[in-house]
Amino acid sequence: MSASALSGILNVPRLRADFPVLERETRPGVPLIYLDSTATSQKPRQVVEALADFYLHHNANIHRGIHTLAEEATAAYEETRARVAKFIGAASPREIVFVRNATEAINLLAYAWGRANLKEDDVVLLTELEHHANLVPWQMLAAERGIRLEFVPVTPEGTLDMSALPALLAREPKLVAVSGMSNVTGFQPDVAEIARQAHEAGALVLVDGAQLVPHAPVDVQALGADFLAFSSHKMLGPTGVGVFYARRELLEAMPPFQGGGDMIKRVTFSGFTANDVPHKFEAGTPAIAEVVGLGAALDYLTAIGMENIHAYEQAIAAYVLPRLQEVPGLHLLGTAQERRGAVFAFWMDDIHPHDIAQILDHYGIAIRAGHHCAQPLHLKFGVPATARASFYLYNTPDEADRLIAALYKAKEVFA
Amino acid sequence: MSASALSGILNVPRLRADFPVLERETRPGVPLIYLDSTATSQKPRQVVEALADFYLHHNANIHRGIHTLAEEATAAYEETRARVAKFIGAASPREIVFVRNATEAINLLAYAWGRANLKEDDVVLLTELEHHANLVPWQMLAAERGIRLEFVPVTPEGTLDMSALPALLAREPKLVAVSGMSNVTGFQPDVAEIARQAHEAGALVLVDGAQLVPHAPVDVQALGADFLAFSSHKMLGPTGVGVFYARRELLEAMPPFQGGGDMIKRVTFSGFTANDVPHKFEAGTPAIAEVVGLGAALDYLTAIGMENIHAYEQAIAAYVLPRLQEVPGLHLLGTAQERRGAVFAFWMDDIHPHDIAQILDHYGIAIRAGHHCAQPLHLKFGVPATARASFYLYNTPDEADRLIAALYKAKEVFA
Amino acid sequence: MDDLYREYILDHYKSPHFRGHLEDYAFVYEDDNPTCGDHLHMELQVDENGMVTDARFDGIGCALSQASADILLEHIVGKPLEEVKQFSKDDLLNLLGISLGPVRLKCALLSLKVLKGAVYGLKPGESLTEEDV
Amino acid sequence: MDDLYREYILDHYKSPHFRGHLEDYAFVYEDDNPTCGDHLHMELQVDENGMVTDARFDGIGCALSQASADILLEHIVGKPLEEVKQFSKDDLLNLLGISLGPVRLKCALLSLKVLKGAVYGLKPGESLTEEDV
Ligand SMILES: Cc1ncc(COP(=O)(O)O)c(C=O)c1O
Ligand SMILES: Cc1ncc(COP(=O)(O)O)c(C=O)c1O
Repeated sequence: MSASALSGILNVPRLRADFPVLERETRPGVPLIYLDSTATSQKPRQVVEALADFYLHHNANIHRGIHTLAEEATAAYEETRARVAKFIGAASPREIVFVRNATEAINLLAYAWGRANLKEDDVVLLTELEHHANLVPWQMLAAERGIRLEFVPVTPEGTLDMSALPALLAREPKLVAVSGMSNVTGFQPDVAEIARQAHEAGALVLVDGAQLVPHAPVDVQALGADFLAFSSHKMLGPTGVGVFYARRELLEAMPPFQGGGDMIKRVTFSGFTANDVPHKFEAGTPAIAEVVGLGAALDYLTAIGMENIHAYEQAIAAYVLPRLQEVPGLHLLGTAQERRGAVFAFWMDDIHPHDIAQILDHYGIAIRAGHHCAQPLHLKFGVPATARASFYLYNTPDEADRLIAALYKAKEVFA
Repeated sequence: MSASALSGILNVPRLRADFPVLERETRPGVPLIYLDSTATSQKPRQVVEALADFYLHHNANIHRGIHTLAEEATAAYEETRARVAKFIGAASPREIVFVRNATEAINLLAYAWGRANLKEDDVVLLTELEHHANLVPWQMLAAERGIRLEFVPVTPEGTLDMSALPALLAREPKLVAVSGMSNVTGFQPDVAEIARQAHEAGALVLVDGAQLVPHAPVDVQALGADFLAFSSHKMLGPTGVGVFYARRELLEAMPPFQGGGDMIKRVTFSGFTANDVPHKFEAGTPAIAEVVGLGAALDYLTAIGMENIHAYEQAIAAYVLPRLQEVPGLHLLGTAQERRGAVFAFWMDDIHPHDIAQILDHYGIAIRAGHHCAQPLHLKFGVPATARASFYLYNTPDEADRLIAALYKAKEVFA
Repeated sequence: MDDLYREYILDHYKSPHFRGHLEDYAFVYEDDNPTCGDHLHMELQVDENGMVTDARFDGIGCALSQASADILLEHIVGKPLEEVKQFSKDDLLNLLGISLGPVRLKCALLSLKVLKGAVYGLKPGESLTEEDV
Repeated sequence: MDDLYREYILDHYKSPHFRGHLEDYAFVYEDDNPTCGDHLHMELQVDENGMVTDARFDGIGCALSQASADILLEHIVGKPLEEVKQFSKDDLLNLLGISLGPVRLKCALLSLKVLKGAVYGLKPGESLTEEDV
């Protein structure tokens, strides 16, 4: 894949102009090269303007207000719910619950659905690729309820060993919870196929979409996801808001998670009746402005087209992968060429990931170092930490070249 | 209290200039009069600028990043934690947990502390003034665990019947959970005295500070609050962030609430070790920018002085109360003159609260109509709903006069 | 005054034509809006040809919820039951001739929820959502 | 190059003076930084007058964590144990002569956490927080 072929897919220079932070210098003369979008994406002007406009002109609490501002705020909030539903192909806005982040979405499922439906020795099937967000909530439930966790094994290439799936599904898991894309190896499991087999085995399917939804078109009905979790901040939107999707009948059957205002229909001193979905799961004042900001992010992504974003990232991944593999002493955690996003975790002989990150920062290059909230996966590969560079719609092949050059420089410093 | 005496306490015209929404017209020629700050406050420019500056220049995920942006973001987030600690007189920033809102803070307590410490027939003592946020989470625990809820009764004036407290404390509640200020009657219970008696009886004390912290100086140690909950959005800050305060040893003894990234120290496929406080309670990517925005709100409030804000609101309450009481056929839910904030819930003969709100909206006046998430309190007073006007630091006696005039107008329309 | 409170609505609120009860009815239903305490009860008479011959409502609530009940009943009396079943949210809003924000919509739609509950024979305690009407 | 990686730090990382083990020691302790896998082990010799006569560290980790261990031990050998106990976070940062963001601070302070753990006789598994040092 050549650099010039890439420019045919997205007009990156034009869209970069929407991201003021990309014009920043981290030190005088050193422009920022942001390769950490897997941790959190940057935000276009349009999102920040939507936030500011809401706060400065329409700010009010929602749902129970009759005055002009309250009606405007409620309409803006609920319209975004409808837009989210459309963005992921949900059957109804009522299937969309606003939470803090993908992590809370999964905790909501583990608390509300899990505690009502899982009992001792019930199996939840995860994969070895999972982020702590899709592991620790189930471990907490395992400690509390005695459920059992099983794992689809990861291959040496950082993909999933699909051949192990039938035997694991034969244990009749109640839930199969799988990441739509690994934030370490970049692998994008065939979720539709996993869901098909899982449903056949009688399991429900949770897709951790924290990395999938920002980077590829998603249709929950086509995927066969019964539940989906994702975060606004990884897809150009504000922090503080995420989405929990559940099929309507599942959502309606779930008991509430947090109690408080808005999630009730009636309250007396002796008890309460829960509200209709989705409000039943939104206790207290939600992240109103941030939801509105997420709406602006969806508009931005939709205008560019998720298909195009996906194609661009596939292309940039194909550009970066061989160049990284050429760096002597560099080892990738995740070498798949197919079904992968543009995220690359690696370690280098004789240079600790912290030192790689530090030296790259000297060149203005922002990457992450650590276990990326996937400590068990790192342990499996025998490394406590890796350096991770990740690319999004605003990154260029030129930035990839600078990354590679800086890695050679790091090798010199530590030689 | 005369209108001119009020202007000696705060320079309201000057600070109003910081709130662009207050210059808005709800219809051409009809300027906004925002009397709904109890639901959510308006935001000064400074807060919106802090948000925009963060998003456009420093945005990154926190805690594990080494690059410049990540270090800036982490520093900004953690500095705000320290500022919050100072703002409420906490002994250490480690006692401050960032959550979504006051509601989540109380749910966190009910889930993590409640489920570890409360068993069948244990008593939690609430008051009849409580917001659903400080009632429903305990009702959920009562349904699940068989704990018993008792209530300090409300008086006809909308205050608490303190004479009932000793007998209720004799039932040896494990927790006394009391609002620092009612969002309906405006009453500010003597929390320090309640805490003193509660501690003597061996109970811990939760203060629902959602209405107290925005409107009065708070020192958790002086108050004797073991736990405190409040929301950023009610105190000039962004939506999507709130604070759970707990005394350090209590916080350390609590099991985690939500599981995921950042709240762990170590994870393997078979289990996890929780992180140190407060990170143990902050799973996943928090509302980073919103926390930074809350920091700007604290700076704003501190510059004006919480003492001054409190004094101003006391004065405006004293200005409004008699004028409302003069309106024929208007009945206040909460008639206390002492220990009250500037919030007034009322009903009127022959005009439904929705209609009051609607007609006031015609005059640009934003008030709320409903049960204000205190349905049991309304039932006790025999009304399903009230209209509620609330004042904050940016409201003027002139706005109060317009409210009163519009109420007379409503009477005419419905005569 | 606000168009919401223009004479038309206020007239129906202050001097409703269909408030009260019938001696005899084919359909009856009631529901409420717990957040504001609005409550509405409806009775419908239907003849052997499936025509709505008379109707009454009773209840408490804001001007909008009560007036919209009166306006709605005025409109459907004399119409075939099948047509009443097809009557939509938009039809009601057209009838009221006003634009409503999300909260006031609930007030206006209570009448339609109760009407639909009646003609579809819902049992007490069963409830329709706004999406259903 | 970044001042963090200036020769001083890199020298101590690449050619440490105090890496290794002692035949005999009064104090020993080890701890780690689980988020990045840094690990540090320290041994201290103290004579009858309470003077630190020798010390060694061993471990794996980033340049900063390892260099700061070497620099720290170089500084405290020959000092009274009581002075070592008083040695603060700021003292260490002065010694390193660099300014650090919150994440790299953890790397730099691991050496001090292990040193303090040793001189205060912490048991394996007990751990100090950054606030304690
Ligand atoms: C007394 C009181 N407690 C709790 C809350 C809940 O606050 P939030 O909706 O921000 O969680 C409110 C807000 O209305 C309140 O007034
Ligand atoms: C695959 C995956 N799942 C879940 C999460 C958690 O996202 P958040 O921290 O926004 O809750 C992440 C974020 O790093 C992720 O990459």
